[in-house]
Amino acid sequence: MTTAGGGVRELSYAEALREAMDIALASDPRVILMGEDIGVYGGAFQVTGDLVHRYGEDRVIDTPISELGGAGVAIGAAMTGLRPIYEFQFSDFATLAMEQIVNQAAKIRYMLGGAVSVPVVMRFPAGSGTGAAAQHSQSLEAWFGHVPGLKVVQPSTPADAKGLLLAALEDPDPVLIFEHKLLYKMKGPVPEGHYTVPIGKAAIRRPGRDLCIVAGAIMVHRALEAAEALSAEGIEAEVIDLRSIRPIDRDTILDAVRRTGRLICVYEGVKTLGIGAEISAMVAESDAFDFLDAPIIRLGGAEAPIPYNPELEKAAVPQVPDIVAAARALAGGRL
Amino acid sequence: MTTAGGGVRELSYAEALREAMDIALASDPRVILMGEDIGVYGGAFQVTGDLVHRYGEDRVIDTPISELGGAGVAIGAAMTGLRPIYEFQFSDFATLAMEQIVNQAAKIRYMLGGAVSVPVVMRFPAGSGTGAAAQHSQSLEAWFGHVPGLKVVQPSTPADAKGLLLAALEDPDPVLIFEHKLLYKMKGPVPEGHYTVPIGKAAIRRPGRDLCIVAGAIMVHRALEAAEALSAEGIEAEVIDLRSIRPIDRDTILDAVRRTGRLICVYEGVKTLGIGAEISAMVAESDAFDFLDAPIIRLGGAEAPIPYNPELEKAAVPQVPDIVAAARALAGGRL
Amino acid sequence: MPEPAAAAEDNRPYIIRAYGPDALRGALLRMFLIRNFEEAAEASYMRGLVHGTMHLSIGQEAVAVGACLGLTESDKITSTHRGHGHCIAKGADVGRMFAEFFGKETGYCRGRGGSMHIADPAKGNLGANGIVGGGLPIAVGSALSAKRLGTGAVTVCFFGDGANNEGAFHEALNMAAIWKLPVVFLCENNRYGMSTSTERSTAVPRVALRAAAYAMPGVTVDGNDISAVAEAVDAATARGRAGEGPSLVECLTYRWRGHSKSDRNRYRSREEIEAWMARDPIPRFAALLVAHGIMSEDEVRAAEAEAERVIEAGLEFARAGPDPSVADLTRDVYTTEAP
Amino acid sequence: MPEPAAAAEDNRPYIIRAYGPDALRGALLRMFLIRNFEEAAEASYMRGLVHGTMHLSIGQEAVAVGACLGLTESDKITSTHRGHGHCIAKGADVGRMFAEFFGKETGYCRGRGGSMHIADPAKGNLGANGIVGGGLPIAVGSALSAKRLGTGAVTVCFFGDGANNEGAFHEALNMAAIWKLPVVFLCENNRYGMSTSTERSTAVPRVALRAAAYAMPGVTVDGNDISAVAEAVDAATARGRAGEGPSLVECLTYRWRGHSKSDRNRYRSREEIEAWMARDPIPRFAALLVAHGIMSEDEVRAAEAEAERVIEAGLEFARAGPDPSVADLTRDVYTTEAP
Ligand SMILES: Cc1ncc(C[n+]2csc(CCOP(=O)(O)OP(=O)(O)O)c2C)c(N)n1
Ligand SMILES: Cc1ncc(C[n+]2csc(CCOP(=O)(O)OP(=O)(O)O)c2C)c(N)n1
Ligand SMILES: [Mg+2]
Ligand SMILES: [Mg+2]
Repeated sequence: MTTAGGGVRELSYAEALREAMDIALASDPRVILMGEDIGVYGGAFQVTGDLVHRYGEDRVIDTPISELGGAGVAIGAAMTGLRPIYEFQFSDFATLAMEQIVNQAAKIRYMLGGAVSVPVVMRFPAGSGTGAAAQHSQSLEAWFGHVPGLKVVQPSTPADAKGLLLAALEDPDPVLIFEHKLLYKMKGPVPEGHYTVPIGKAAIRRPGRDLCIVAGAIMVHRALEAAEALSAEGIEAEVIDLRSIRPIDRDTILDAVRRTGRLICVYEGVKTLGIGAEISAMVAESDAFDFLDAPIIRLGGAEAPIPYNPELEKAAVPQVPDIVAAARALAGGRL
Repeated sequence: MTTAGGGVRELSYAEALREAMDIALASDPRVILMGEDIGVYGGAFQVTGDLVHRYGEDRVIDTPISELGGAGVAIGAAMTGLRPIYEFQFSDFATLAMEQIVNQAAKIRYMLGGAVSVPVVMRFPAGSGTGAAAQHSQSLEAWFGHVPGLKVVQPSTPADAKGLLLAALEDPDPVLIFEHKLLYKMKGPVPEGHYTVPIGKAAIRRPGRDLCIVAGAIMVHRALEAAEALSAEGIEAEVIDLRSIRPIDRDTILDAVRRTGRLICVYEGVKTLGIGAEISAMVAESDAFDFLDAPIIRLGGAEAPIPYNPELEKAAVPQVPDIVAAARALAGGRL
Repeated sequence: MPEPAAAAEDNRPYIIRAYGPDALRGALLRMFLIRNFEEAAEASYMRGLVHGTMHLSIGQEAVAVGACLGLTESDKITSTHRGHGHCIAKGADVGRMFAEFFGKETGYCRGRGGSMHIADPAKGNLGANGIVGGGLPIAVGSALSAKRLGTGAVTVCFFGDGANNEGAFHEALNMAAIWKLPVVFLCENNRYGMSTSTERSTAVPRVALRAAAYAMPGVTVDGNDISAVAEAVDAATARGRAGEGPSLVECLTYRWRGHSKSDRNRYRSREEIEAWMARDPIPRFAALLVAHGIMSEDEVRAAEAEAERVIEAGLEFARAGPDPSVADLTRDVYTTEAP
Repeated sequence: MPEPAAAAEDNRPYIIRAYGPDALRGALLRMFLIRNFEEAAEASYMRGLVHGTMHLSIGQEAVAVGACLGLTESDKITSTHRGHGHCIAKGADVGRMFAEFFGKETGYCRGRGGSMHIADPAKGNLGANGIVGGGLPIAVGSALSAKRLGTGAVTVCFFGDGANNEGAFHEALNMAAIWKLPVVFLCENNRYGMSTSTERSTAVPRVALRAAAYAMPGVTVDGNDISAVAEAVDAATARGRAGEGPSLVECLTYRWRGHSKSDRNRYRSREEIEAWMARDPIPRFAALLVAHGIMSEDEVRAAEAEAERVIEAGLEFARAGPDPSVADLTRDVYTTEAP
């Protein structure tokens, strides 16, 4: 983390993101924000907030409801000198813009032999837990992790949200930020001023000797809560915050597996072909394989669309007791 | 495989698909074909061929170049009594229709509590090897494998192509068929008449005791070729043709791993978060884990868009020598 | 379906000429039902009985009821995120709707869908949609089925002014036009897509002007005048049934409430909202019925009371329903895995 | 950029009035270059030197050259799968283009892109596109940059008649219109999207009619008449530079060859093809130049010969170039990993 500022305040995750955009808008005239209702409405999750009043409608641009076109405009602008930050109102609507994100943004630099870069930043409010049902609750980040040319991050704290967004803006290539809707109001310490959190580096949020839990976004907090409960039982779980999905921090994860011999991947996306599949496979094909004392457990989202009913909705993604139970089962053989 | 016909002929993969559609059009008035240039042009890969002349433009419908709308029309038609088969001209263009495929087709039944099914079939010419570069050569099937509500198959032989397409038509839910472009002209024995190949069942194409190679589509053929070469060296590789990506045939794969103790996953999609990630993770979390004598190897596509230059293009996806080398390294410890 | 047109010299409003007293009384009752339903849904939301968000159609009742008035049960509609009114207008049971909002097994979607996915396929409502514009191609597919299967059914596709800027709008209207399908694209233009006004989002002053890009008829009517809505939609459905293809009908209306429950109305003025509230479509239709001797003032009041009773009974039904079992989490993802 | 308009009584064709002799001679040379380039590319393809597929623009030269004639190097274009002509018209070096087709490290895309991704950002060509309609929003983004950064540049967005049914078309034109961006949507209407005629795919008889849906000017011109193309595009770019917003210019033209190398032309008649070949835009422009005394017949022949020489030299350059190294397979996926 490169820090330039002075003190540290408590900010919410949404405020931290807004502060990053504020710093960028103030310091770089090439930066613009684009998205649906990000102006006077302040964004569906109030992330852009009052920025339109400070920087004007020419720089905080309300787009029509045109996700494919909107993303494409941001990409075209990024190719020609601007630094757009495009907000999808919900990450689910990225389904409308996959063409521009995957065929254009991710590939243009390569297809053109390096002649052009596409420094676009896209923000995706993701995840379930708000009762918004199947079309407004998806966790689709795994799709983008499968696409060379993209970088994909998933901050779990306000400080990382700000630092990763500022890092994304400095990155010459397309960076996608998956923000979990349930985190927007979560508060945490955030350094003042400009700083970046490196894309591609995981963070060990809690050291532990018995097993290692790799999680991202909201699941980091559930894993930490589970680790507390497990600690009371004498099981010491290490918790790794993935932070970056593409590139993924192979070294930190493999090192933890070598140290603990047991791995649980916790993620909200659908279990099959979700982030945990990659983490597990990456470990299983590495030399860390030889250190594994037990199968690798994946706790992912259910094999179903996110249901509306709150009890079903909760059951559809990993919760703290699921993590505790899995860890107990996994550690069972050893302790 | 349920067979109703009599003899067996040699047909190409494209002909076998066409024969399946022919049988369906002839026997079920609800069946229609939709897609770009599938009428008098016969389809970009000549799969629909002359069907328009036999069934007319009302049933073999050339759509405008409107993938999102076209897929959505097929979905709406499937909800209201028709049995549409929608052809994407290249699977890459599915990026334009992810909204309808993923938010609508896959979820409508669930979101409506089971009140409506969506019996749509979609066909996707996929894969590289034709010099068509980054926007016409992708293997995106892993994305769809991540989506509950969809079924996803990937035939590797003409007989399977026909039988899986007919099975897809009988299925009350959306089925996506990923067809490899390099296979269209490949010939093989195809039973006459109507039969189905069950969705969700892998096929052991070659038994072997030393290691097991799980592959799909064109990679099955490369794996078989590699297995021949390995056999000459005394390494007996089992080759499993995945056939179905969602649902995946857990039993067949785990059984092979238990028998052989060594696994290689070969797939054309980008390695990270591709099909092999799921297969590897599925094994690593199962009881078959205890039978593993070596790390699980994944041979997937390069972490790059598919390049145009033919040598680079070849290097971007697994080839026979890559499989042979991986198998040798893997078996090395044991033989 | 509307009755045969009356003699030309009859200059009573269209709806009075075209529909009999029972149908007209039913239409008013449905408007009351929608209004009361939305108010009860809002109150339930405030009391924490409804999860998530919801989009209320208070003020827009004449569009939903006017558009569905001439439809039969075999006709289809596709609806939107703001779909409660459409669902009721197409004949849904409000008890099962509330049950859905309460996440109950007795709800239309067995608690899986909620407000944004409310549907009633048995009555021809193919479903609300959480994706703006998501229903547009689906409606065209439904019309394609009707044409191929020869059912004679027409599909009415509701969509908002905001949806008119989605690519799906363009692709759907074009395909419906080239294939001359029986579909009516019904734009509920309530001036805003969330916070963004049509002036700021849409290059033309009227959505109906875009019909020209598909060589289909496009009309703009007062969406708070149920007669005007019914007249335009009936003409469009007749055209569709006659094999002449799709139409675009734009209904100018207004939503009284915020976009969803989290809206702070920062993009419009109190005066604007009040001016539109003064143009309430329900008393306007009631007055028309009274003026033409279809109902008395007392009968109007009785209809309103009847609507209240139905809503109360619906709420009771909904509250009494069982919750889904968590064991059924993955049921109905696939047809074949259903019990 | 075109020269200041001449006196009103001058009734010579627009292009003669607006451009000086050097520019006009250059335009003819570029048309020859495109024609010869395409023929050489086709021959190379037949000889197996080009991998994959390719889409030739023979017959459409007047559109590419006419549209780019008034542009400066800081103006941008977005191109299509049928993009060789656009690339040459915007000033590309044919040697580097051939090198790209041959998959060489010396190609415009270092052999990674091929025909469908040919680009020349240094000259303002943001790239061909393998996705029909893919360049439309990108062009709008380019115009947004120009407006915000105050470069005064205009972006010409080439797209085909087939692309006009993509949702991206609708979204892009609408955004360009509401934000009054300096972009010219240039439709090359060659009557077919692959095998599908505009009559069968597009609900309106002329793509330019769709401009009305975005309240922007839309004109249809003879795309085989370079003067008509230049006149329409120059008016549209002037409008864009003046801050008045986008325009739609539709150029009616025809591709002589099949859609791609695998086309069997089953959807159109020999007669139709021949009728259009008789309307060859190149001799037509040459005749115009001769008639107005800009060039002699000999000079025209010399230009053609010059084009052939340039093409020959280009082929030679291309053949001599080195192949990329397989070790560089993942180079340039990311900027920061580049050596
Ligand atoms: C594809 C998509 N984009 C954005 C949204 C978020 N959203 C929900 S409703 C809405 C406004 C829709 O406006 P309009 O179509 O006019 O309908 P109204 O809400 O006015 O009834 C928006 C932006 C969405 N649900 N789907
Ligand atoms: C999104 C997408 N759909 C389909 C295709 C396949 N395709 C390539 S070119 C083409 C026809 C395009 O027609 P038009 O826009 O008129 O351009 P033309 O080829 O006539 O120059 C088609 C269908 C594609 N490349 N991209
Ligand atoms: Mg609206
Ligand atoms: Mg064309």
